Amino acid sequence: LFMLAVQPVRADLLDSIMQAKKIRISTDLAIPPSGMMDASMKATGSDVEVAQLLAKDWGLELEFIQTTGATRIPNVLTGKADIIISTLSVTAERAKVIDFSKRYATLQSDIGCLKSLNVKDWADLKDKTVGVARGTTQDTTLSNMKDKELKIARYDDDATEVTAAVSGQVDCVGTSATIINQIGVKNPARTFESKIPLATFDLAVGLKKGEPRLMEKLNAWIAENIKNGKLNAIYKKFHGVELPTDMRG
Amino acid sequence: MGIELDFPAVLERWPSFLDGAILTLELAFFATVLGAALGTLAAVGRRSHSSLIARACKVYVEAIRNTPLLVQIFLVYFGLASIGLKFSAFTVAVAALTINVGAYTAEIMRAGFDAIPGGQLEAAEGLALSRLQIYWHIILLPAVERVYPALTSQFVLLMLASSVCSQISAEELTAVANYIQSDTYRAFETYIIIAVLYIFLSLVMRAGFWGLGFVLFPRRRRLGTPL
Amino acid sequence: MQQDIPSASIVSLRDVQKSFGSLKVLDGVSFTVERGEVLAIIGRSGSGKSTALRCIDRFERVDHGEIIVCGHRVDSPDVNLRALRQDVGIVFQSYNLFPHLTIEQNITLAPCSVKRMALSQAKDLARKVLAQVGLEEKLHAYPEQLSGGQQQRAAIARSLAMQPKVMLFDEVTSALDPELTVEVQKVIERLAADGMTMVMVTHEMGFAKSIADRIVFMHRGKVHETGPASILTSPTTPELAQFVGTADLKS
Amino acid sequence: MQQDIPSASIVSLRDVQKSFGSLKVLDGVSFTVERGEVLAIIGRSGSGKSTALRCIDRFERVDHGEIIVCGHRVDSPDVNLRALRQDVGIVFQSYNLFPHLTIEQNITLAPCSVKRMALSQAKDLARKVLAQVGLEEKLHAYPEQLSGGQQQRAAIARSLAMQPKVMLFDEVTSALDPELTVEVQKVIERLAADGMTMVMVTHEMGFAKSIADRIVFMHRGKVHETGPASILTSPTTPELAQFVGTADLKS
Amino acid sequence: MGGHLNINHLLFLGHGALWTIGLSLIALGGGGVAGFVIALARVSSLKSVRLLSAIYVQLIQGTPLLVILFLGYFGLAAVGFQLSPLAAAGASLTLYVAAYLGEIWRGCIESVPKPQWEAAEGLALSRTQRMMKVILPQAIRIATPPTVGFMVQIIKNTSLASVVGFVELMRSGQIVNNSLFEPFAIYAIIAVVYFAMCYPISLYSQRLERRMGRGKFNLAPA
Ligand SMILES: Nc1ncnc2c1ncn2[C@@H]1O[C@H](COP(=O)(O)OP(=O)(O)OP(=O)(O)O)[C@@H](O)[C@H]1O
Ligand SMILES: Nc1ncnc2c1ncn2[C@@H]1O[C@H](COP(=O)(O)OP(=O)(O)OP(=O)(O)O)[C@@H](O)[C@H]1O
Ligand SMILES: [Mg+2]
Ligand SMILES: [Mg+2]
Repeated sequence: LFMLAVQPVRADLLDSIMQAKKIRISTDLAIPPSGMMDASMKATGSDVEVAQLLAKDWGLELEFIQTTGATRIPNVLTGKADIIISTLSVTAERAKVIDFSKRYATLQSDIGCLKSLNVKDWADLKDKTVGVARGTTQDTTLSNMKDKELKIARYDDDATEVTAAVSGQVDCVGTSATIINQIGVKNPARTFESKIPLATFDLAVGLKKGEPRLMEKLNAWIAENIKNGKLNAIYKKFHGVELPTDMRG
Repeated sequence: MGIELDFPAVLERWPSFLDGAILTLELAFFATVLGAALGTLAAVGRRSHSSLIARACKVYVEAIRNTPLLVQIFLVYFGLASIGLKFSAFTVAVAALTINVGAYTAEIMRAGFDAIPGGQLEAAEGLALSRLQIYWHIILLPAVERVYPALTSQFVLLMLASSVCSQISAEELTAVANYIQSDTYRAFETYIIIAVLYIFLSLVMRAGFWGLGFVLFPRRRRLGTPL
Repeated sequence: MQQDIPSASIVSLRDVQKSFGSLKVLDGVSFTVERGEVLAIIGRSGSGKSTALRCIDRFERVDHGEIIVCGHRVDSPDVNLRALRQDVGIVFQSYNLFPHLTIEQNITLAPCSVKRMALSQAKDLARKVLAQVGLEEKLHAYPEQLSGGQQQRAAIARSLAMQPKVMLFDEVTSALDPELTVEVQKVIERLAADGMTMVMVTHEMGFAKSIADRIVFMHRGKVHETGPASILTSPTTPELAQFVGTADLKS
Repeated sequence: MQQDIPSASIVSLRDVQKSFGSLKVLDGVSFTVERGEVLAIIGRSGSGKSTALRCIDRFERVDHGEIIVCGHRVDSPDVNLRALRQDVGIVFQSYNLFPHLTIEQNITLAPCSVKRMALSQAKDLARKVLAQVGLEEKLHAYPEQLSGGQQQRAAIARSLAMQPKVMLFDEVTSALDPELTVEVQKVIERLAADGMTMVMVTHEMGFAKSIADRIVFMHRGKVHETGPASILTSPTTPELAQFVGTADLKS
Repeated sequence: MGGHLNINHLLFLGHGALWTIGLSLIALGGGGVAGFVIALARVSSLKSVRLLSAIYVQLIQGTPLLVILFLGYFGLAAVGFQLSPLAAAGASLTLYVAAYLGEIWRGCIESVPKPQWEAAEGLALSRTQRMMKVILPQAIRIATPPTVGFMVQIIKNTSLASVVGFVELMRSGQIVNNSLFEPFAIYAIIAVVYFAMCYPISLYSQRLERRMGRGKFNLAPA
């Protein structure tokens, strides 16, 4: 095995955050409705509010490290950000590289298609093209369904995928229900609806491996805000649906 | 603890990298062939006696050369779909790359045309060659020979630039890399690997163009003038 | 587009006028060239020699006057240019061989493309005309591999391959050094001996004297004096006398 | 790096050989130039004249043989090039003035940079050498504002400003028309009269005859005949006879 | 999300455009200096220096800028150099631009006619003197049009700096689009803004080229 270890030499991350009185959170602000800009170009979205809540509870100043899908992880690995709150779904493969906190939300994904399209089950999707955001867990899940004979069109992010659906490049998408509904809002002539449930993923806060104290504090904070219902409220505000019952506080 | 690079974890996906590299080469190949043709036409068009054609060609060249490829790709991809034309991502990618490299080719070819001495044209006219024959034998072929190095560099740049086609769901090398790195979260390994692959691809392309030039330009070969 | 004009001359200019912008370069030029004749045009730099020659092959359009070449009305707007140029061969000071083609390809290009001659036949022809100018062994060389004199001879061979009825030469030796000049002059002398009709602009008085049947001396866009080669030794106008004087002085 | 070699000659070549690839351009060339002597090298194009001259100033390295110039062992790999070139001035056919500098700057550049001369002193020097070539009034002109002959004279002045012990000229007039040629020749004649040691490659037989103390006739990379200027009128080898003959024929 | 294009969006785009200009200037400044060194190295009399610089140019020209930026920002951080996004983007763009400008300028230096080099040599000027006083002043004139032309490429390529977190023009367009989903309108605006930045430069470079084409040195005698 070819391994290259690069110097650690850093104080405990939690201490340095508290000392700086500032937390740097890696968030992609171009993936609505988790991270986006409102009409006055202020950051908003469910992940943004979660991050804001966390900073407030811990009494820290908040700095968003703007990132793209591809650079969310390198940002924390190289210490340019402290944690990631940016629709990270938990998989075993990814857990080899970074640590995940307990889940703070879940993501229900469906296959959504043009309303007029007659799709009831997987068989109807044969030879249809499904748009997904590249490398997301939806993408991985669909890619592994080799027997289903789907065609997958991968876009760099959800927004491009939605744009493709709005403009008519694809008639089916694999993404969250919120986004599926959004397509019809942008173009009433092309209203999409959820047709087949895909999977439910856990979303968690990502951090560098080997920071047990920070992890502990994060998990405690998540447990508390699940119990008091704040995380559920944020989720509902942006996604229009509630979290699973055991997470509603 | 620091960062550990684990190349085998990423390299085990070599079939995907290979597919991506092949698609990148295919994109580059088709866009090069079609773009060379389009660019040559545009360069000829700029010398047209009809000022309408000449101006249209100029607008095309300037509009493309002064805007980023990514914007052009989005406009073609979403624009075509908005008016109800649906093509595969590959088709759209080739079309957008062709339009892009065509403009650069046109500009390079124009310089080649301009460098043909006037005396050559008069000599050809004096031999009773037709306009078309003059264009082919006396203008086009020598111009291509003259600007061949610039053209080949442009086509290698095109291959590198084709990485933005990942944005419209073409599964070329960068798309594959993005998929693998978000699946494994091993970004460094992935990016280092595709850097090496791109360097390799550009060397392959240069070698290919060198060989092509060797066949196409017997004079260079005979006189040992480097391409 | 051979036209029915009763004229024994192969080339005839009548009152030809031509201006570039406000500069009158040809101001009523008239002369004729008969079959088999060698005409030398001499004159100071800027007197309009090249322009007159270029008008004959329609590289310039005249403003006024009549030019008939091998029966083609060259002054008419609808002269068939390609037919004209099959009858006229022209060679310039700068040889203008096509650099990307071998000498053989340079020569066969026009016969194959214009006359639709078979390649094998054109290659035979190439060998023949190259022999005429003494360059058989350079068939497969590229122009840049040849000396200036050789390039100029190859350019002459290229023109000959179209079997023109008249050849025009514009200072074909003036870019060459003395030895090479002699080389090319010999080739032209041989063509003259073979009966080719020729019009040549030249600065070499000795050569003009030895080869030309007739001399046209141009001065300020006009034919100032014309006559047999002997006018060079006994000029009748002071301008020609002066011109011949300085030309001698140079050499 | 003046070395202790017992030789009165300023330039001496002994059995110099030089090839470009498989082409042997110099095939055992020997000659010497004494102080104050003017040597003219003549010969056909390609006979190796320029190459011989360029070897003297070490623009080409010889394959074999010995070259000593003002005491510098030019053939040795570790000759001090800059010292050599301070002793030798060279002027080419293409004048090679620096187009971005005025004539004055062209001339003062080397004395200031190489000899660390004060600018004011260098400017005086520039005026002096320009006077030598009759160009005082062009001090502040740019090269492109000068005629060919003037440019060539300025190039000579630029070399003179380094106060060389020997001057090399390579066909310095062959790009000029007759009038300008005379201009430049006069400048060189004056230098000769002032006792400058000179080696010149030239095509102008008349000039060589009138100015050279000794003639070297090169043929196929060898010194074929050498002697005083009179050998031009009574050559002993048939090659020189033929060369002089054709050279006469041209003019 | 949703809504219509409003003044805030346009301000946001304008802010992105400013970053595009800033990054371009940094890239040009850094790349210019480094490119100059590369150009000199490419014509060095030392074979090893020539070889090393040639390898450098080949490597950079064979790698997409996106990858260079990524490795420059995160790669350097991974081995212990924490650079701000600005410094990292500046460094990466500098490396990239240097390779291309170095190559362009090498061509210009070599296109100064050989006799000029020899004339300078014949005057006993040292190598540095020849370069600084004779060759470079002439090469600079030859180099101006292609250098100005290359600036257009720099401007367009700064769009890739989004990978290190820069919200420049292209990225700000994506962000706006991702909340509005009006791709055609927004990318058309982006195209126009890029065109407005690049076209004047292209035009200027073409004019310079034409002026040079007419040849010579249009120097008014001082
Ligand atoms: N295309 C042109 N446009 C403008 N002026 C021209 C053009 N061609 C020639 N002239 C001018 O016409 C005049 C005559 O030119 P021409 O070339 O016929 O002279 P020439 O007798 O051949 O001289 P030379 O012996 O120098 O070749 C010159 O003053 C020249 O500058
Ligand atoms: N750098 C070079 N590389 C290869 N061949 C060369 C080079 N320089 C000169 N030659 C060849 O060497 C031969 C002699 O050249 P040289 O320039 O010395 O001749 P010359 O006597 O000066 O001729 P001319 O009178 O034409 O100037 C020629 O055949 C020439 O082609
Ligand atoms: Mg003329
Ligand atoms: Mg020579």
